[in-house]
Amino acid sequence: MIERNSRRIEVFVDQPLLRRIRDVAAEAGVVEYTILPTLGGQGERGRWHDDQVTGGAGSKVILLTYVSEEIAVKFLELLQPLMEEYGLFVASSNSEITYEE
Amino acid sequence: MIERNSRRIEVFVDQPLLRRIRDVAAEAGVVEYTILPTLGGQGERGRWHDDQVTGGAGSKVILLTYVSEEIAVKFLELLQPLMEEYGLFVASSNSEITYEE
Amino acid sequence: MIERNSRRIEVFVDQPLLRRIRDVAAEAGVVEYTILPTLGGQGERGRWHDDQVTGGAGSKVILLTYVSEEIAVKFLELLQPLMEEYGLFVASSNSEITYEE
Amino acid sequence: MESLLSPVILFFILGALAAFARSDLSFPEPLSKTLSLYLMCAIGLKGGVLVSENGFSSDLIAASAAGLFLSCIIPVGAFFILRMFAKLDATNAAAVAAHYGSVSVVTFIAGNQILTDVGSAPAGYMIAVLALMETPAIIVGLFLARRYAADDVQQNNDLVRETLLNGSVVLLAGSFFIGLIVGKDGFIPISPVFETGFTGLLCLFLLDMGLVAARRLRNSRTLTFRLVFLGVAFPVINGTIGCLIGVMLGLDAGTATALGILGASASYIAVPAAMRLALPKADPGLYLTMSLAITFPFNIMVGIPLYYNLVKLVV
Amino acid sequence: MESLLSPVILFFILGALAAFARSDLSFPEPLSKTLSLYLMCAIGLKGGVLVSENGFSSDLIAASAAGLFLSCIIPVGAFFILRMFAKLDATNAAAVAAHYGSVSVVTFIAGNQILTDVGSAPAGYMIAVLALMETPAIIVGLFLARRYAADDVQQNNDLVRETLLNGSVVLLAGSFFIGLIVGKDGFIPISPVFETGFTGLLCLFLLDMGLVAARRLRNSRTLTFRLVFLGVAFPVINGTIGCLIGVMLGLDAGTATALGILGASASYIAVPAAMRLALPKADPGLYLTMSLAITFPFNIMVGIPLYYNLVKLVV
Amino acid sequence: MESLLSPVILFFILGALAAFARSDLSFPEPLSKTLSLYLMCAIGLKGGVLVSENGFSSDLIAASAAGLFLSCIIPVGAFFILRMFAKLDATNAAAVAAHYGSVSVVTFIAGNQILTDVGSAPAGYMIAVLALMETPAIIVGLFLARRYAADDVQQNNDLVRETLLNGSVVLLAGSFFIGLIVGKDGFIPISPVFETGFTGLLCLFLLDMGLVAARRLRNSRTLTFRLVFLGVAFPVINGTIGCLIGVMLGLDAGTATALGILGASASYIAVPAAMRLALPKADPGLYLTMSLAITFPFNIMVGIPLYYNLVKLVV
Ligand SMILES: Nc1ncnc2c1ncn2[C@@H]1O[C@H](COP(=O)(O)O)[C@@H](O)[C@H]1O
Ligand SMILES: Nc1ncnc2c1ncn2[C@@H]1O[C@H](COP(=O)(O)O)[C@@H](O)[C@H]1O
Ligand SMILES: Nc1ncnc2c1ncn2[C@@H]1O[C@H](COP(=O)(O)O)[C@@H](O)[C@H]1O
Ligand code: NA
Ligand code: NA
Ligand code: NA
Repeated sequence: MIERNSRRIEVFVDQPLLRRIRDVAAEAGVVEYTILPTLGGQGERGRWHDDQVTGGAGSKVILLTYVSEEIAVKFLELLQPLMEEYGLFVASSNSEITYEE
Repeated sequence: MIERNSRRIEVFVDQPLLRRIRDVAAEAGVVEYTILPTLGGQGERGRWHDDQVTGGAGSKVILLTYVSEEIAVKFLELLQPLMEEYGLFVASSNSEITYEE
Repeated sequence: MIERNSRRIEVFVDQPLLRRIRDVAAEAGVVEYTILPTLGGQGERGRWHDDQVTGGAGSKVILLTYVSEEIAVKFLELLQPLMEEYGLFVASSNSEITYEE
Repeated sequence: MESLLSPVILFFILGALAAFARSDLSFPEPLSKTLSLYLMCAIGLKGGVLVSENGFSSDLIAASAAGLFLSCIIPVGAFFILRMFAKLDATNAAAVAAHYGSVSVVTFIAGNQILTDVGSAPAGYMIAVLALMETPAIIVGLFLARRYAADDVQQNNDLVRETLLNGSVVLLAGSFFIGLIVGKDGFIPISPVFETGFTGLLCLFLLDMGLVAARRLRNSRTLTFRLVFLGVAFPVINGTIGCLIGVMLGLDAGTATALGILGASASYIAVPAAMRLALPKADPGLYLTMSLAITFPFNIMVGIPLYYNLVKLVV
Repeated sequence: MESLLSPVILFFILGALAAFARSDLSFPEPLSKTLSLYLMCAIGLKGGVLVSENGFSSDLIAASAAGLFLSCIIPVGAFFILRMFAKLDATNAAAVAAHYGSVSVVTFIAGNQILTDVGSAPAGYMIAVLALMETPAIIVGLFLARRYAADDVQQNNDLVRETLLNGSVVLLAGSFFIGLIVGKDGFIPISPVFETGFTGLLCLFLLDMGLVAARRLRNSRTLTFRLVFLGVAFPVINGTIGCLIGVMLGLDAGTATALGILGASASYIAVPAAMRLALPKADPGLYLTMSLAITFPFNIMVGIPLYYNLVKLVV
Repeated sequence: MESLLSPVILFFILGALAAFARSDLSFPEPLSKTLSLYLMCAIGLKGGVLVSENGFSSDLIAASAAGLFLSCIIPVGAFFILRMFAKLDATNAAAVAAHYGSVSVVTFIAGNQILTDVGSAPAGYMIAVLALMETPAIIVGLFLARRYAADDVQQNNDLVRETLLNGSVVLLAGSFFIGLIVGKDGFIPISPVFETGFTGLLCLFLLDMGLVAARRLRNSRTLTFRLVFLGVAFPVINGTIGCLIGVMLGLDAGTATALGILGASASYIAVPAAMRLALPKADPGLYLTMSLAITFPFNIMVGIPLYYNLVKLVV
């Protein structure tokens, strides 16, 4: 069993903007990720509830990825100019991923 | 790019009780959070499966929030009296959130 | 308020194989876990999107569990032979869970 | 017992068998909720339209009074039996008791279907009685808990409001009023969805209920033999009382049976959600399993024909 | 105003009341999306079948030209009013303006229903006009943003493609073509789902819309009095213009009213998604609330009968 | 090839075009699963009702035997072709082969629809044959894997049970039995949902299948030219064999074609789930793409009319 240190990054993004984030991720070398659903939430811009009648404009998803420290830095840097514009919320933490020997 | 240390808190709560947890969160100064869905699980009180025929009484959601250490302590303290009564499961970990400069 | 250190383990697994992972978890002494949904993702084996027309064969769920260090080691060890075969993705990190006094 | 061979019941049995055999058959949760919302809309509309046609009668008032009486008295009886016979603590006893005082919309619908099939369709106003009986038992249950397990009750003033505004209560009552307003003519354009499709969609819902009930039974950890016994005894007792009151009030056979069914049925939508809020220490595994996995199947498969035959015997 | 008593509108009101009273009634999101997809398919098919029967007429071309004209001119007017009267910055003004230039499929459907009920069914080709009017306003909105808030526009070449291929646009146009190809006979086997069930499912969707609109209004933080005022003034102005153009073109009363409704309605599906992509700095809380929580209810409950009476007055 | 212009096929094409054009049109997953459950219920009921009317005939037994024979023999042939021609390893070859031995419920439904339209409705018992053919190929596939890639097979005793209790198998067979029990009269009250609505809902499902198939094709990484070739060659060969056997058994044209369609179709529900469990090392991207994104569209758009014309030629 091999354990490798990695960064766990969560990007909270509006559904229609996910494509853009995927492009940025690809550019940063993030090739593995998983998309998670959300039900609602609250932030500076008020409380929201995923209603799915507005073509996704009012729905958020989470792009979750485990990447090396190096790629993490690159990804966060590339995300930076979009953070405010897209209203992204981005969090990261340390984590270990496990491989078969 | 500014990185700020923060606590990542997950509260696993039955759907009808979410309102109460939201009130507690507001009291503790938690103003930003996201609600995540679950499909099922297992715990001391047995295995469950989200079936949605019981008005949500048998469904759990996760309230996920990233907050400062200070607010985290307050939130966990306020949650404490409810933990056993509501059958909450609460976990927290260290994390960094990223801001535009 | 008691805080106990624990390991947060996420196992990304194809829906039909979840039963097997649950068996392995039980064997390792994991008695509490929650199953989370996903919407899609990308990995070595390409991009996927949960479509639910294929009896779940193309859908992933996440088994999320908070366990003691000891059980974590056992669980990861038991998962190891299945990792490649089942195409699992497994990540773990440090975390604290909170109990009422 | 020909009713056991109706598609509605057969789909319920199919679901239960699939779950007991550990098949991986399952309904997506949003579908369960959709069917549940649909059935409440449809039955509410139907009741409203029927009452708009037949007007408010003295029978309506008598049946409503009887329904309210039942939903207040049943929890009290159930509470003490649960305390003494099943040895539940006061909080859990109050929570379970509230479920039996309230009603199950789908049990009522299935009963309505079966009674209509045998030519004894209940009066339309029974749907108003159904709506009336959803919440009072919750108040009684809370009163019992406050009286006998004072420190366990949430001191939350929003509680009554939240209970009265429970989604299922609002939808049932709201659809009833819409039916009342639009009447038979206004209902015509929407009847293909809310009337013609009703039985078929009820089949799908009961297939899901079979799955859910059987899975819940299999995974239950807190069920004792005495609780299972009460899960059958309560509907029989309450159903009998309901039927007899109905007959005494001079209601026709179908309507009296419907009152029996309301008495016999236990809530599994509005009350569990309210109890989770008001009595969070009560174990949902307990009340949901009793109401959904024991009493519901019993009523669907045995109770309804039983109550009807009882009424026939007495009338 | 008898239309207020149709089940469709009553369900909308029920949903809104439930949300204002803070009931926990809610629709599972996949159901909302399903109903939305269904309505677009059904209306698209209907339009295609109608046009396949009646052929392409000069009226179709006139109405299409008028629709395109409206969807290009409305955003320009709205933009400057939003800038000056409501003091919005250029990006937000452009985003909101684009919504009013585009159309709301469900408002059109509700109008169609009401007009058909009063015996003035609009011509089938108006559904083609509806499809035509979905996207041009987006282009105009982006042009305005580029002109007055240059640095805020995403420099992404995929944008027009993504907008034209928005799911709702593709589904509406695609179903229209399928209706055109299969014609009346080919439509028969699928009409139980897409025609007979239409009004009933529309009720369910409007119940959900009532919930969503009222919740959005309650949680809104950015709404000023002036914006609320414009959320009512825009549909009145644009609806009047649309009706008058329709009458001038010699369209029948129903069809002219339909053109007014298209002018008056504001998009809440295709345009929000496009604006989120193209003008991410614009506040979705702003444009969604105006279009969904103010203009939509206004049109459904007041606007549609208003425009129709206006046309009747003029004709 | 008039069938290409039926709404069912046109919606499939619309879905595929939308996905190829990278439209963001998508169905909520629970809707896909709901439609899939619905179609299985509906076709199962239909088969049961038809058999309850016509009784068990010797044709039923002959066709069942032929179906079982096909579902055992096809995977063996496919396995060696996949090994030798497409150079797949034994595990992947066995997994793919099992898919072609089993059947696709929706392909059968579409075929049934088309054959009924041209006046050659297959016999009702073919739905029993469909149910019978779902699982044997899985056993054969596992046998092949065990024989030629021994260490790759999961040594799990639950496997056969899990396969036989796969949700889709249980639902299809269960609905068939319910149809058998309730018969024509019992089916009447639920026919608005399970019969009248069938074609319309099939359209929606095929719209989704078009999206899913085309997206899968676009994202596929493992597809070689030889595999694509086999994805077309397999249905043609197996369909031809099925049709010829059907004709030899003296079945009528529609029924013989249906047997051909069952032979030609490849599973994409029960078998993928079973293979993921039993042969986890096999690549789901491979078998799902071949069955869902190549063979399914081929059968729907080209295969079905082809097999029918073949039978017509021979009879
Ligand atoms: N600190 C946080 N923790 C969890 N979720 C957050 C946090 N901040 C923002 N979010 C999510 O991101 C959404 C948008 O945030 P905002 O831009 O602040 O309105 C919120 O509604 C939440 O769903
Ligand atoms: N250690 C844990 N890890 C993950 N989920 C948990 C854990 N403990 C509890 N849960 C979740 O919380 C639910 C209630 O837990 P319990 O009160 O122990 O039955 C469980 O069914 C799980 O879904
Ligand atoms: N590093 C990662 N971060 C997040 N999700 C991952 C990661 N690696 C794999 N996954 C998920 O697991 C799936 C299968 O991975 P793979 O076997 O590499 O194709 C991917 O499609 C992702 O959904
Ligand atoms: Na009762
Ligand atoms: Na407009
Ligand atoms: Na086959």
